[in-house]
Amino acid sequence: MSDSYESAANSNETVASFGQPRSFAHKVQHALHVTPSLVPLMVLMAAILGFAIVLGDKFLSPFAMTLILQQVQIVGIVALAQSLVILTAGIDLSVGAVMVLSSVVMGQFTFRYGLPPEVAIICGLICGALCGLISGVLVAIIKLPPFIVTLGMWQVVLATNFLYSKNETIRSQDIEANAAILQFFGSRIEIGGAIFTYGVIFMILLAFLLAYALRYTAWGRHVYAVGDDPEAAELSGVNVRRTLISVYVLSGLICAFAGWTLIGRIGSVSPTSGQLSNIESITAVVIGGISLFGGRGSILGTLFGALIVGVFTLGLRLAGADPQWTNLLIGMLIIAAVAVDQWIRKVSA
Amino acid sequence: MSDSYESAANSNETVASFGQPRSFAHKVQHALHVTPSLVPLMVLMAAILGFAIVLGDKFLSPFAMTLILQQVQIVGIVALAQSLVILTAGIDLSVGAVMVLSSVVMGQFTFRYGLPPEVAIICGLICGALCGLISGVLVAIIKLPPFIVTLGMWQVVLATNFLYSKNETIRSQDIEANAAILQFFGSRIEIGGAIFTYGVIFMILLAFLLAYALRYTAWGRHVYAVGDDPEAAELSGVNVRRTLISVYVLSGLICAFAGWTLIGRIGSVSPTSGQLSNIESITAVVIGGISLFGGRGSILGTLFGALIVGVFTLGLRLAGADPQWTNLLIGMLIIAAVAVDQWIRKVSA
Amino acid sequence: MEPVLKARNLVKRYGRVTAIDNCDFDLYPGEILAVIGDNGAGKSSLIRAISGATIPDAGEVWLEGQKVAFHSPNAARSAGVETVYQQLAMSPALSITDNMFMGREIRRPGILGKWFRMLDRPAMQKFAREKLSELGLMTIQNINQAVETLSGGQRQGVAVARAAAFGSKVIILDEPTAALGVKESRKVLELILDVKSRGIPIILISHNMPHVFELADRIHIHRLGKRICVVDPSQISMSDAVALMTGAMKPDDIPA
Amino acid sequence: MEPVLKARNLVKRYGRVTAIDNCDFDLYPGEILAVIGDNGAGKSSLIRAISGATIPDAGEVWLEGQKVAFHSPNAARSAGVETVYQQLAMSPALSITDNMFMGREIRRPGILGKWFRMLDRPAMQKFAREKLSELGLMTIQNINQAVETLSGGQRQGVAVARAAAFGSKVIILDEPTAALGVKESRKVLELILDVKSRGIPIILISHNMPHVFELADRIHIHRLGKRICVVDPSQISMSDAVALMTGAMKPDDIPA
Amino acid sequence: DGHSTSACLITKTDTNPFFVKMREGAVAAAEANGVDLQAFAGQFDGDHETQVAAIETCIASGASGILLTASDTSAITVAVQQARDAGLLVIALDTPLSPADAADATFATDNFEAGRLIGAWAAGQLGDAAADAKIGLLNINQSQPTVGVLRNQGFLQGFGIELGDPNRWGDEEDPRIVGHDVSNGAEEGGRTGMESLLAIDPMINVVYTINEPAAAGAYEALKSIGREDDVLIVSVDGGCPGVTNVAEGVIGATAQQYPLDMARLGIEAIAQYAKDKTLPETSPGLDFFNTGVALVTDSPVEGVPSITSEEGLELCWG
Ligand SMILES: Nc1ncnc2c1ncn2[C@@H]1O[C@H](COP(=O)(O)OP(=O)(O)OP(=O)(O)O)[C@@H](O)[C@H]1O
Ligand SMILES: Nc1ncnc2c1ncn2[C@@H]1O[C@H](COP(=O)(O)OP(=O)(O)OP(=O)(O)O)[C@@H](O)[C@H]1O
Ligand SMILES: [Mg+2]
Ligand SMILES: [Mg+2]
Repeated sequence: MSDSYESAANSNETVASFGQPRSFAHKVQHALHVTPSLVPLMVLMAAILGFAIVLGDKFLSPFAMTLILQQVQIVGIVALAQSLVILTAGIDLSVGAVMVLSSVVMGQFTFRYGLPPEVAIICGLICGALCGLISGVLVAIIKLPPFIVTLGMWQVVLATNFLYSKNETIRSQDIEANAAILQFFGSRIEIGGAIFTYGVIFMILLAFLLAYALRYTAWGRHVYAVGDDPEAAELSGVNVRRTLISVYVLSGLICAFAGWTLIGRIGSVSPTSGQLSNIESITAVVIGGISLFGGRGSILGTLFGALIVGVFTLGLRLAGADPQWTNLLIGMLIIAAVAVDQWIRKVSA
Repeated sequence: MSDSYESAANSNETVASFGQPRSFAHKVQHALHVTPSLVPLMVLMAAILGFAIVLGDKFLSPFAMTLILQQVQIVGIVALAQSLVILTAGIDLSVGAVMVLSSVVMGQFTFRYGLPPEVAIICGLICGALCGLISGVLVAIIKLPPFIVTLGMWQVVLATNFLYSKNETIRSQDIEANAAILQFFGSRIEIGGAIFTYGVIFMILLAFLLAYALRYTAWGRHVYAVGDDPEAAELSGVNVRRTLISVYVLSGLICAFAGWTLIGRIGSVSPTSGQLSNIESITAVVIGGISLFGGRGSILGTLFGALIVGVFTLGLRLAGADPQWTNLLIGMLIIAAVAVDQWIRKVSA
Repeated sequence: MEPVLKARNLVKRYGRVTAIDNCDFDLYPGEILAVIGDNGAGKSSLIRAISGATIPDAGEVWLEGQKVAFHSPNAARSAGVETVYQQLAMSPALSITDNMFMGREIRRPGILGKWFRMLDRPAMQKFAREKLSELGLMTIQNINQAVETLSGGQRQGVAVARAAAFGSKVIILDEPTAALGVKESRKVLELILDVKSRGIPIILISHNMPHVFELADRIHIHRLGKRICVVDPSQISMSDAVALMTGAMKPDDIPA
Repeated sequence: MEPVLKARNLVKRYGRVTAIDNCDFDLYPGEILAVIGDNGAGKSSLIRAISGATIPDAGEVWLEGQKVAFHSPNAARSAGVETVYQQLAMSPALSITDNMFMGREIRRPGILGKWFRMLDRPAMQKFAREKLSELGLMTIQNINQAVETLSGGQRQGVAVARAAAFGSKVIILDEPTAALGVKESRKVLELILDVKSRGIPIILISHNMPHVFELADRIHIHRLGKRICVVDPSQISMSDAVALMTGAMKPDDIPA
Repeated sequence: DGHSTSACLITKTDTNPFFVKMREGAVAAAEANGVDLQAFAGQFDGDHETQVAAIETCIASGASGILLTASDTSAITVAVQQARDAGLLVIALDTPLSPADAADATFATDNFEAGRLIGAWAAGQLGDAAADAKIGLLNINQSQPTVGVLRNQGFLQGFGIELGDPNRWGDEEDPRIVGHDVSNGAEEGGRTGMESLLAIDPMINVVYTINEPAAAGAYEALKSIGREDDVLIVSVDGGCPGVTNVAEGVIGATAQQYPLDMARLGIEAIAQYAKDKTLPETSPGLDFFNTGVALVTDSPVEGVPSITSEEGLELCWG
């Protein structure tokens, strides 16, 4: 009997389609919706435009524009690492500490043990990746919450950093004379008044590289899947452990590169750097539109997020705001930027 | 036809039951599983025992034991506020800033405007609740992510605090002479060598009050439901907005009480207090076993979490560990405590 | 006769998808109205729009002749419209009792309830156990078990029991038997008839044609986001109903 | 004949609940084996244990005579055992194509694929579109649509299409038609027969007795965590099968 | 271990080299005087709550005395009083408490004087150009801890600028001030702060920095736009890298402090007190014992006493 009525179902094969063409505004909204990084990009543009109108040439000069890039390069690179972790629904509070420890390893291995700076740099990079590996194993295999793991790692790595470095700074002049390659990322290209350091270029290249990997490789899809729903990802054939560990190791490695870039930026190797990097990088990631619950957002958004903070910081300082007022306004702008973002998403949904 | 076989289903009504009695160990594990706060309690007991064996009387004295309570009281109260927010799958980075601003309002309203201290205290409490209300509205109605909202609020409130207080500390001697009620929570009861301040007692009472409310009132069940799955909660009849706003307002109010307690503890009103409260309170909450993803855990666990950190801090210091080594060890212990917790949960699941 | 629940020209768009496309809807007193349609036809969207779970872009809804606009499921619920959604709307970590009484908890009598707002757990548990027994969900071992430890079918049963227990004007069931076993399905069908005998009208969405034809007084056939016709199950064959809902037959072609 | 998939004495406990209680299981080459049982009988737990989604507390599993112990669904998958789980196992934010190829993506030929590990999106999309068309899931408008925007039935269809496309030794379907409409259910049933005709054995869990009796070569009846008997659908009535699975009849009482 | 006397050292942080060296000095002095030493520190500059907890812990551990560099000079006084009531000798190092007599004794640098010295030196160095100097100031952080305020305001007064409220920076009206920014006392913040100041006015020619790491960061920022040779950078601290930077012309002048002396004197005082309850003396005319501050520069200015970088290197601390 079941066949008698069910067979009726087969008699029609018309393709159902009840979408209809929408207005231009809707198309824009749809574009924003499918390309989430457009939203922070627009906020960034609006911010630049706003400050340009108020401050004029002082702000719109190639010098000031590229200065913003230089000021965000460290946070930008670290925020890229942070993005990867946050995409897997994790969070990495240890990024700043790992960055500093790696830079200290690069410096101390050169100056304390007399290793060739190239070797010391490789040791520093390994050190960063190793820190990431520890976090990754704790998160992926022992299944501890990432917040706690990296909170612990933050304390551990930072303390190690202070104990190992003996709180000693290696001076810029010494580095310049004996191990200039440590300052590699501080080298610069000038075009007109615009100044691009290698660090800035590295940040931008890295952002595009990661955007490519996340979008066009299987690994990238797995990162999103793990962040979206780890159980579903596991059931549908993703090696969740391996994906998570690779993300943390890569994040540690990127932080180590940030440490190298840091030496280029401040000239010296200082164990007290980067203490706010964790919160600043998370800010950039979230302003960039990546969900803290994982699995949603684009890594280019992070770059824009970091730049938004940089534009506001410099813009407000140029407008003569006192640092405390700057903080107050940045706080409000963080909320406002995300509110705008949310609003656009809602309209376009 | 459908009835012909389906009716067979009705012919048997035996109650299926294939659970079987388990061993004593399993019962313990089951108890741990259904009462999640037992796990941090056990970690706490183990820590106390460990230090007692190593340090002897120096640690096990009533003075040292109650000293731990005094040292964790501020973080403990703030962590209770934090717990509420985290149970709704949020996070509150602004707790420390709200606490300090409230205490500054209490102090400055008394000394700058000459209000009666009781009135100033009420103003301070309102100030805290108001900060919570702003966060709550932004989270519940504009639906912004709590991390970003409170990150912004943190900056805004902290900057307001510095601007409004003009970075001035109100001295303890002045408060004692003119507005002793501000130091109310610093009053103490001595029993033997044990010293209990009113602040400590307040912390403990508050913990039990909140535990009651979460477990035995409809509001408490709604808080859990919202944290578990806000959409499901909304569909099954919870007013998600109202619940969320009430949680943030209450959290702000508790932070304001923490601010009042802070005056009792340090004697003076200092705008630089509480800058680490956010991270310390989150640590306590997570060590206490509340899930950062919301909806799971018990608020008494938070109290134990705060005490675990307090015990380790004091114990390690008394054992003569250098501060950086202490940080390092606490970092490892954070991870270890959660690993143990996770392990017990796994075995008992 | 005046419909208990009436909707006109409802529209809901998701981006480029029009999930409800100028849809009309009528539910009459005391009847069981089945809604059938292909996957993705927009049946769930329709009942979400009616019950306040989503707010339609356009259109109007009347409950017992009064125009209503539910802005939350809770509003619909207090107006007596109880819904079991397709994605079940349970808080996994909470117990069965907590879930059943979510949003309408019973407080202790006297001071404890009034001043300390204490819940009356024993009363709630008793009620929950009774309702589950009525549905024959006796394999549930412990009424205080977290919902996440139940099997898919058991959860479905709890949701249906909740709706049946509290619905006063309209009960909406979106595929209530989809995950249920033979025995449990039967119990749900009996429960539906029981509710009907209490005079409460029911909207039943189901893909199970024998069930639909067994229970329904009228069948609302949904296709491409709108109601294409309403048929009487005693006047039409299952094959024709299926043909209508898949578009193989036009409503005009229904043999009189 | 040697079973393709064999399990002996499987045990799985969740706290105080014994979800699988010394269960045995056999699947023979080329057959459709239906598994039926009450809600909560432990059917899903059984196939989760077999397919690596949970690790049983005790017991052994053989695939084509080789002892296996899958520690992850991926391990089972690479051994050719493809499963559609009851809770669908999809990444909501990713597209249909991404979900179908999760864990076995196709890379571009040449340097792009080898060195830059670039995915071959066009090839994957083409394949996905074909498979969905075979299932008649044409209402899906865009193959790059996020899975979260699909209706429940559409998701089910995508999951089944994935399993059918990739399973090489055993395909396990846990209530594949539960959320499906009449038309889509029919498509799935046809697909199951199609897979069977390719010689791949199938395990089908379903509460829909007519479907079970139509398709199954043998029926494994599950009750209280264990297999109580295996019956031949041509030798037993639906009523008896239901009576067995609800415990109203003992296996010994089966009329010969 | 085994010593009868024990003492605590509580510093603002244990990451700033200044306090690290202070601790090393204290450890050495404790060794020499047969005292057990426990070291504590706040988590960041301004963190007085951790310091309160540290004082309580010291009382609990039965120490005879506490050496304290207070993060909040008035907020800490209640805890200090508690320690003194429990019979401990409390000595403020580096930073006097408010009121100063809240501690039993104070061995400190006069931070205002340190600032005044570098301010006067900068003004002298510029000569007539000081009248239209463009000054950028890199402070520690937005919470304005006292030491930062004293150095900043001392510098401005030394330079000849009229102060607003001497308890806070940022309220001066003088047009020569381009702006105040924060550096967190580290290279990274120094560079970012300097860049921001330069963006406001690229022709800044005098830069005050809270400490030498911030000065090194500021120098990098100047170097990146090629102005490192025409800007005067002044700083405070006198750590070895800082003094080396003075010798190499990175920093124009720095005011050197003597943390090792402070620590040594403090430990000796506690040892003495434990022995016979005698309290240490104060410097004549001051309510604390001044451990001294010296201006280190290789281009001395008339009327501002200074030592050379060579002499400075012999006295430097880290
Ligand atoms: N939140 C949403 N966002 C985008 N599209 C949606 C959303 N919810 C539903 N849709 C789309 O609206 C259409 C109707 O979906 P709906 O769930 O109402 O169908 P249904 O008739 O209930 O199907 P089923 O029988 O499978 O449950 C589908 O094409 C679906 O993809
Ligand atoms: N993760 C888990 N934790 C605790 N108990 C569980 C878990 N998974 C399943 N169970 C329990 O194991 C028993 C068997 O569940 P299972 O899902 O296997 O049943 P089923 O036969 O598939 O039922 P249905 O037909 O409703 O899908 C149920 O009593 C269920 O409550
Ligand atoms: Mg539906
Ligand atoms: Mg199942």
